Amino acid sequence: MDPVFFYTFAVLAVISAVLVVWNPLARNTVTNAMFLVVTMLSISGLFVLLQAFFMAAVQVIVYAGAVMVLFLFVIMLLDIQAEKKRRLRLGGLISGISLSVATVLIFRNALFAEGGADETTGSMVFEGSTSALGKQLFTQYLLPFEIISVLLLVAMLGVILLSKKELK
Amino acid sequence: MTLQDILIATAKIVAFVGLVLPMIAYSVVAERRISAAIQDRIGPNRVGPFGLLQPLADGLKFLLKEDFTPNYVRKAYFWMAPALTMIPSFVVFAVIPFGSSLFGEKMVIADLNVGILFTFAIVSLSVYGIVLAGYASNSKYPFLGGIRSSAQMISYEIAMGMSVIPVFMLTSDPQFYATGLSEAWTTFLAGTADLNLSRIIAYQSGSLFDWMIFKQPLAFLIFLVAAFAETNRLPFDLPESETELVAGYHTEYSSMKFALFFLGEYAAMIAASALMVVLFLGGWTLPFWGLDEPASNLFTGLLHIAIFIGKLGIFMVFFIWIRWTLPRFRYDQLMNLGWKRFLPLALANIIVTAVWLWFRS
Amino acid sequence: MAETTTKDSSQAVQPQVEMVRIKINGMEVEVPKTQPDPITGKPVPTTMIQACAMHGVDVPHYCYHPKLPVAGNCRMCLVEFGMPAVDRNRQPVLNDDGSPKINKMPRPAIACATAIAPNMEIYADSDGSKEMRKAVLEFLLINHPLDCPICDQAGECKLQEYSYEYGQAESRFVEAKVHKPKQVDLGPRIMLDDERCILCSRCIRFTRDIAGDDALGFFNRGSYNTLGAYPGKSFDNNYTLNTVDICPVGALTSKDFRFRMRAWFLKETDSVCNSCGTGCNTIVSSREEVIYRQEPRENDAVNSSWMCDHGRLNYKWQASDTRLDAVSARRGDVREVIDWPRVVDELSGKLQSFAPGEVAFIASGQMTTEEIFLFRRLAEKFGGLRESFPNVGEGDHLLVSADKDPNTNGLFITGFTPAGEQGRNFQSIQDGIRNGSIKALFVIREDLIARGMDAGLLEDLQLLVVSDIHRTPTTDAAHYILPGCAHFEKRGTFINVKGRLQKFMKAVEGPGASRPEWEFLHELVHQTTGQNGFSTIEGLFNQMAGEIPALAGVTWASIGDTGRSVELPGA
Amino acid sequence: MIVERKELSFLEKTYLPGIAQGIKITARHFFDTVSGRKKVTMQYPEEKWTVPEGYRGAPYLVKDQEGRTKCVSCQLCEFICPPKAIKITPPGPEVRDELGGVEKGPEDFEINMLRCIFCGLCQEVCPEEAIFLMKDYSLTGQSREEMIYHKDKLLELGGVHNDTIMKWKKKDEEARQQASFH
Amino acid sequence: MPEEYRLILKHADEDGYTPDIDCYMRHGGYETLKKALAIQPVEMDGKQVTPQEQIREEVKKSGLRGRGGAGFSCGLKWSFVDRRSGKPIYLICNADESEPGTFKDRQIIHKDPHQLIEGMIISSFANDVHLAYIYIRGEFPEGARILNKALAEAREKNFLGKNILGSGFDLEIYVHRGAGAYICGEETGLIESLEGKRPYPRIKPPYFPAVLGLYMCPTIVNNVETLCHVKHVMNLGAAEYSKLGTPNNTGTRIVCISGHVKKPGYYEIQVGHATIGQLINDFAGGLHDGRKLKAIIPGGSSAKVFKAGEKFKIRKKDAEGNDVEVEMDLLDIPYDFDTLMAAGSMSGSGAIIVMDDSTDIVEALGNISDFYAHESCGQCTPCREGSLWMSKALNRLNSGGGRQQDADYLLKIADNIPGGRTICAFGEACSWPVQSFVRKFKDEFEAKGAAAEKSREESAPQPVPAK
Amino acid sequence: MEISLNHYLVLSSILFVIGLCGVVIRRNLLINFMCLELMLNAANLALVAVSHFRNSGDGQIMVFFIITVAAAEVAVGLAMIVALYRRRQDVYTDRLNSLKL
Amino acid sequence: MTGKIFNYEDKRREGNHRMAQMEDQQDFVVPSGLESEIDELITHYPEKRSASLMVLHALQEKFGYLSKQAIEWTAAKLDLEPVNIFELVTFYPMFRNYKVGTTVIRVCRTLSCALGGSHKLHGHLCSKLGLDPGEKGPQNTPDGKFTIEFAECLAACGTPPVMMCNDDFYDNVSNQEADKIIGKYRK
Repeated sequence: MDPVFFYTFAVLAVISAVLVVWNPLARNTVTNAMFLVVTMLSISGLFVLLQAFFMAAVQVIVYAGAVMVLFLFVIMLLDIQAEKKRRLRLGGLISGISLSVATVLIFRNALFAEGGADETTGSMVFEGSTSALGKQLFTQYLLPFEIISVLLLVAMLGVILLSKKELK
Repeated sequence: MTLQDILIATAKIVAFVGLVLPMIAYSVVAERRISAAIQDRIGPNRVGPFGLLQPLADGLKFLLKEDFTPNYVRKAYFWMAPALTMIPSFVVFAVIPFGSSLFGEKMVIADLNVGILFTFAIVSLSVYGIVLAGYASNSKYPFLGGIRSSAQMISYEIAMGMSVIPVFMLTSDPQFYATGLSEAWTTFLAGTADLNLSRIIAYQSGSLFDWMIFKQPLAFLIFLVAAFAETNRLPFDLPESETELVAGYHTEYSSMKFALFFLGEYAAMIAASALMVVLFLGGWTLPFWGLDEPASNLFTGLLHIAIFIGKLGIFMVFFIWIRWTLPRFRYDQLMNLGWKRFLPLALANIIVTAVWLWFRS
Repeated sequence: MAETTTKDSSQAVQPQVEMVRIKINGMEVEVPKTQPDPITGKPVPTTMIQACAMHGVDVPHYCYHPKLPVAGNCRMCLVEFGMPAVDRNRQPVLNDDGSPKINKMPRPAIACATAIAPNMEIYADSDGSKEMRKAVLEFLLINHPLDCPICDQAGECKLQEYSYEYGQAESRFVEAKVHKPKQVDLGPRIMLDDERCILCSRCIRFTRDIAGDDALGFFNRGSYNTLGAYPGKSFDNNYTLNTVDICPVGALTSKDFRFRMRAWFLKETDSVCNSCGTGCNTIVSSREEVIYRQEPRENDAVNSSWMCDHGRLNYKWQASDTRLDAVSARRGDVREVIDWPRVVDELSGKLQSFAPGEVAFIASGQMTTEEIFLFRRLAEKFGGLRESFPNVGEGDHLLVSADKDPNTNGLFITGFTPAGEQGRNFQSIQDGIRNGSIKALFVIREDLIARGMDAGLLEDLQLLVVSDIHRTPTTDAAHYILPGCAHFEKRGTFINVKGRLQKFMKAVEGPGASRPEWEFLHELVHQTTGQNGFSTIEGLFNQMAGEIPALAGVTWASIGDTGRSVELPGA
Repeated sequence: MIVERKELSFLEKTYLPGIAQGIKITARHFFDTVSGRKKVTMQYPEEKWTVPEGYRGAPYLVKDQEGRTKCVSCQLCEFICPPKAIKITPPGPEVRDELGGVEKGPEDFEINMLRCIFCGLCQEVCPEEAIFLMKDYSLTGQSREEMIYHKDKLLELGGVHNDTIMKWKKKDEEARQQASFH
Repeated sequence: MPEEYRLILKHADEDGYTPDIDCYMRHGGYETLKKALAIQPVEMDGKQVTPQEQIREEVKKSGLRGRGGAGFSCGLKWSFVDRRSGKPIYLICNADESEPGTFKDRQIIHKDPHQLIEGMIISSFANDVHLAYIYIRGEFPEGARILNKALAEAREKNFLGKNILGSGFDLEIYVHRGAGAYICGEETGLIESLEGKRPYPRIKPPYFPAVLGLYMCPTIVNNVETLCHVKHVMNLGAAEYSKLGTPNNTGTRIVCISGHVKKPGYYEIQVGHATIGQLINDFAGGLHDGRKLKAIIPGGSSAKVFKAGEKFKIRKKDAEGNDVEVEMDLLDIPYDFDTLMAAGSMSGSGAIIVMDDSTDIVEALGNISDFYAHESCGQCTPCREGSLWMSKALNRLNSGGGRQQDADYLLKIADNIPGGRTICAFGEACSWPVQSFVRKFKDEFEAKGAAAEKSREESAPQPVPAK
Repeated sequence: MEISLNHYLVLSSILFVIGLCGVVIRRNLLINFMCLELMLNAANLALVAVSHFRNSGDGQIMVFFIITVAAAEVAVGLAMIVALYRRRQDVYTDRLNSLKL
Repeated sequence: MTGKIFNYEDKRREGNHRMAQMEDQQDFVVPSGLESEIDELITHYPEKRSASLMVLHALQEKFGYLSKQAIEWTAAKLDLEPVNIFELVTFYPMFRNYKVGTTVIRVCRTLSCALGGSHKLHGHLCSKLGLDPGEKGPQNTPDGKFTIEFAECLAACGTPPVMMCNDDFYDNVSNQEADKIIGKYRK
């Protein structure tokens, strides 16, 4: 079953990712966001395939359920109209393509180099058990966890400050 | 996964949907009758004995009404939105244990280890239906409804999630598993992990005061209120408030599409009630007559399902009752309540529980 | 105010006036040192209130009126002000930074009568000024009956407006009010309520200094002062209703408008009076397609702020029973009501069946310039005789012109009838009908029988097309009746006796099937000549302006609200 | 007017007692109805509903103690009326004696009861206190025309309003004390 | 005790002195005129100084101040006259003596009319006036007759008419009678009245009489007493005249004392040489027996009232010319222009009204207020409405309808009228008494209001005045 | 065919490149931002896959942190976009070309 | 001095409200002597209008009051509108557009005289003539011989109370003296 699901999710993810970036049918930012949701959900599905149930759930809750809703909220709040058809910037296009090619080259080296990551079977020892994850998080990674929490606090303060009517 | 698994799962799904759909239908009737009684009226009593066939008539009406799509709506989203509203409510049921076991099968469609996370993941998706309905209608009231609901849902999801953490902190208590469980339960729970919902029921079996509602009353309260907010029920029905937004996000909908919203809302209510039953009211157990053990025969199995439905009914009635009792919140009050009251309270609850557990160990 | 006068010609003639720098509410501005006197036109020092008005600062006032001599009695426009300080040797005292030192004057001044001086500072919005306004308003209101619900002025009453803006909410007055006569019948058109009168004397000054009929006065003394006319003498000149306009409160009311409609319901439309060649600018107030009143609109180049009573009340015919409201064709003895497309079809066909010169065209000075222009085109196409009649009556020294048609110059300027040739072709047309050389007649807004044509002569015609707005003996004889629109019911332009081109707007809908003349004339021209015209009044006007040398360069938009002067042929 | 709000106690701030009280009330109604203790129907029209204080029924015109129409045709109600249900025909310029010292009264006063939304703005805006929302709620008629109430009908339904202002009387007396003009 | 110094009224009360011209000429009348007409042009600083300019200079130097009410320098007033416009200049003698408490002009006109006429002729000569009017109150029909007769006599003797005394100077003087309007005492109101219109005072600016007066021509308006003084200035010479009185308050003036004194009447004193106390107690014989002083109005009813026993801190120049502050009792205040001004009131038309302790001060103010409400011309808003309002409020207070807050109520009304908010000084005239009476006798006003409130309460249910 | 780690890594890099292209090419700030999220997700996918195949929890923990950071970033970023929009009524990068906003 | 010295029941102003009631004087004829006198008066002024007060004085002296005809005659004489003259007549309290008795008694009511007892004098005169002492406006005796009214200051404040009978002035009027004066005019 796995390959079927993998390819289904992978194709779905790639297609909708492309549609996020460039959608020939609709020039509507909401559509872009909705396809990003589909990508997120596909990735979540892939997480399930990878036995990372907790991550899958968090992926859905945080990305699909919160982040993207926030995006939608902002899009609707700012009343962003459908984009006009605009000519692509030549410079942007060139730099985009060259950057992509460069990245692909870099990755190619990493992926297909000798002794690359070609494991096929992960053992089931670390089977994504939530409690195991939690233990590791709160012991080995406690410091980063706390730092992250501070980061969240800072972000929260920043957002409150930013969204005040008058920046003085 | 074997074919048999699939067949069993399908059977469960069919059975469950067969159970839930009439429940939805009759909760609508119940809502109408109860509201009528509260307002000194009679309510629908013409179709069938005591108006019991009313849902049939309603359904027929929905099916036969003209499905009107206004001009200038964003068609794709307009069609998608009702479905997106209904689907998550139904999907949540997948992880809810609505009975102990029948014929040796656990009465839960998918006995996930991350059951509660699953429900939250799904619930968090249910906002899309409403937001997209608001966006797709291309009309100001639905739009406002959509905006309101997205903010409201994100806000209360957090409080809701936080409120159940202490519950799981308690159920994950190693001491409990070391001593407290009977053999029947141990076998029943075999292969499940911490966040599995059946474990919660197991934890609550025993005496009445093992129920989470008594152990975590604050968590229950927050969860209850958040459930009201998540299902857009009064007093938190700001996305659809008739008086200001003319029914909000589904203003422009009619016929079956409207019915889907309706179904979605009631399904969500039932799902929320079911969750509360599982999390706080001991699920399908009762603390006497040995009903707090997984069923060993068909009769108890069925009885457990009946108990579950009974408990669920209490919450449904409560949902309905509250609707006709409390006035609608103002938007800022709603946000204040979510962010400034419930979130700190839930956090405090976590800390208190943690401290208590730490002292006990 | 003064700056609303037309910018184009009148400004250029005036000699350059010295500018004075003053400060109004702390804002430094430049104002001309002198202003023309409203009555004599001689330059007199600019007053504070004029300076403030030029820079958009509204100083509340009751007795002051820009077109009347200054009385200075209401004390509403009292303002605090400052003057540059001078030392013993009359030399200006300077601040440390070299600017002149300004001393705030201990006593306020009335802005309407105090001339500006260099470096003066006017504190029109200071607390002190506002306090004085409040006090004056209180004094004005203590004996005011406060019967706004009854008063016709409510909604456009200065006392209400300023009370709202500057007054206090509560009355301290606990004594009995002074009661004065109410519902005093001053004259045939004016009703006076003395209790409402705030004794600003605007009306007295207007009748004395502008209308030249010293009919109004104050009687008694002190708080018992009462406005009135001499007992037994009626206040009845041709300009009485202007006193109603300038009355800041509801003391003087127009009997015509009294208790007929509240001001706030009325829709105001810019229009032009059609009663004589002066072409006073007016505001037509209507509600739900009913005209309730006509008031003058300020235009210094034409009528200042005034208007004669006759012209003002000359709107009732618009809603009269004799208005034509159906297109009809006479077939034998039967009159058949038909619709516009059909009548245009039939007419263009019939007109084209005549040989050149067999159709005569009679226009009127009541038509708009655009209509005359189109009518001339039609006439040129059929090469027939053209005629219009002079309409002469009595004029006066102020506004009433002897020419009773609003657009005689339109006839001249479009070349429909050359200047001085009105009425000359009438005899030839009659002769032509008699001897059969004229077989058809197209008449607009003219009653030929009243002009002396024999009714039997009209019977001889093969085709008589009459467009009018009222039923007349001529329309009765017509083969085709085309109901036209009054100028209240359409847009267009008039050119007054002094050659001022002015446009008017549509206030109400015409009755029934009536239609602006230019619309069906345009269709007729289109069908008979094949020329394409414009189907909007703007386009039509601009096209006409392109063809008539006197209007060269004028566009509909550039006419403006107050019109513009055009060169008259032969002038 | 400033209403002093009393400080809530902690318990009150949780709103739980309030909610419980609300539930109690609705529960009482529920059980009363379900148990049949309370009759749900009323034998209308024999039996009539007692209209509560402050009920906003149909607007009618009132007269003062001397039988004069209080309305002076200021048309503010016509202006404010949200559904444009009021239409007043002003009296025109003629001085009328039949008004009894009132300078101006309506020639006709129409309220289209089919349009009226019983909002009470006309009553609130009336400077003469001449129009009041009465307690009538069952307005019936067989045609649309019948539901347009005219001046006479409105005055008859409104009756005499016993206020203490007596504006016209006071005006008369004051004027008579100082001098007579009539 | 200072003596009376009679200059104007020198012969007035003499036995056998009659108002006819012969009697006047016997007492040296018209000599000054002859002297003035005979003045020759002189050369000064290389400029030709005409006789007219010399007279004007003389009047200016004498420091003569107007005796009508404002105390404005007469010479200065004359210097403002627009002499370049080419329009005729008019002189008007303001004999519209209406300020309650004042009765000096009546004496002058009745007893010595030629003195006025001579003063007018000199003033007219000095100002190139060829047409002058005496605006006399309508209530003085006798005075008008006397003046007309005197004018006829003067005309006969060629003191008036064409080519007066061969000097080539033409002058005609006419009597114009008013008809009972206080406001005609205001110079622009007087001018309007003389033009045959309602005497509405004119707005100043732009209508200053010295520039745009009678018939829009330059006009001089002077009080009767002032014009009489002109004669004496010319008679005595400026230097001699200015020795009378005190510096800056030169000459003599007629003080009219009325009210609760034993010998009310007019007394001519050198300005500033007698104190108020001396005037009341010594000249007027003091108060009636057993009565105590309560209040004094020092300059006609429009002046601010003084309360008995008031003390004032007054800045004045001492002998070395330094500013010093002196504390003075009310009765020690010298009766001149400046000190009274410094004490917060004014000498006005020179009329002292004395009120003893039998006076109900509220009723007295009611009386004054009634007067002003009746006399307000009604042209400009604050005075027209305010004067009647105050009068109505006081009438209500006096007839038992008062309220305790009426004192403040009155003050609030009165404070909104003066201070340049009205066209003429009548606004001040009607509000000053109210302001000063209420401020200084507030307790009496409040007591009256409170008593009325109390009695109303007791006799309830009488309606309280509607609020 | 078995799905190997490489499959996931290839998929992840494809998604990453798509996201990168989007950031570079698109000029709508919101879309740029979404593409950033896409890139983060691609990275997450790689990490989870590695974690799965290498049999350790570290990758998932990393993902957990990334998700947290991403959430914070989105909140701040969107707030900034909203603030920017309030000032400029615009979300297009090429038009936001003055340093002083 | 006892009791109230002022009387505030002021209805004096009622006279002011008689503006619309103009006396008609059908037999109004200006004698030629008076007319020439008036013509002479007019020459005193550069502008005719100025003479209006003097003309009105002259007419009132002759007729006792100013009727409608008098006002219109004056206006015509001075080339004015009647309203201009009527404005003056209603402004000046000395002009009367209503009929009065042959003797008009005017008692000063202003402060000095009020302090000196003018209200007492007025009351005495009224009761003597059978009129209402509380009334302050003009009152005519039924026989038409006397009119009594209050006036504002007569400028003889030093000798209160004062009064005028027609053009004659009396000061320091005691009650006895008042009786004598009335007697004198009754003849």
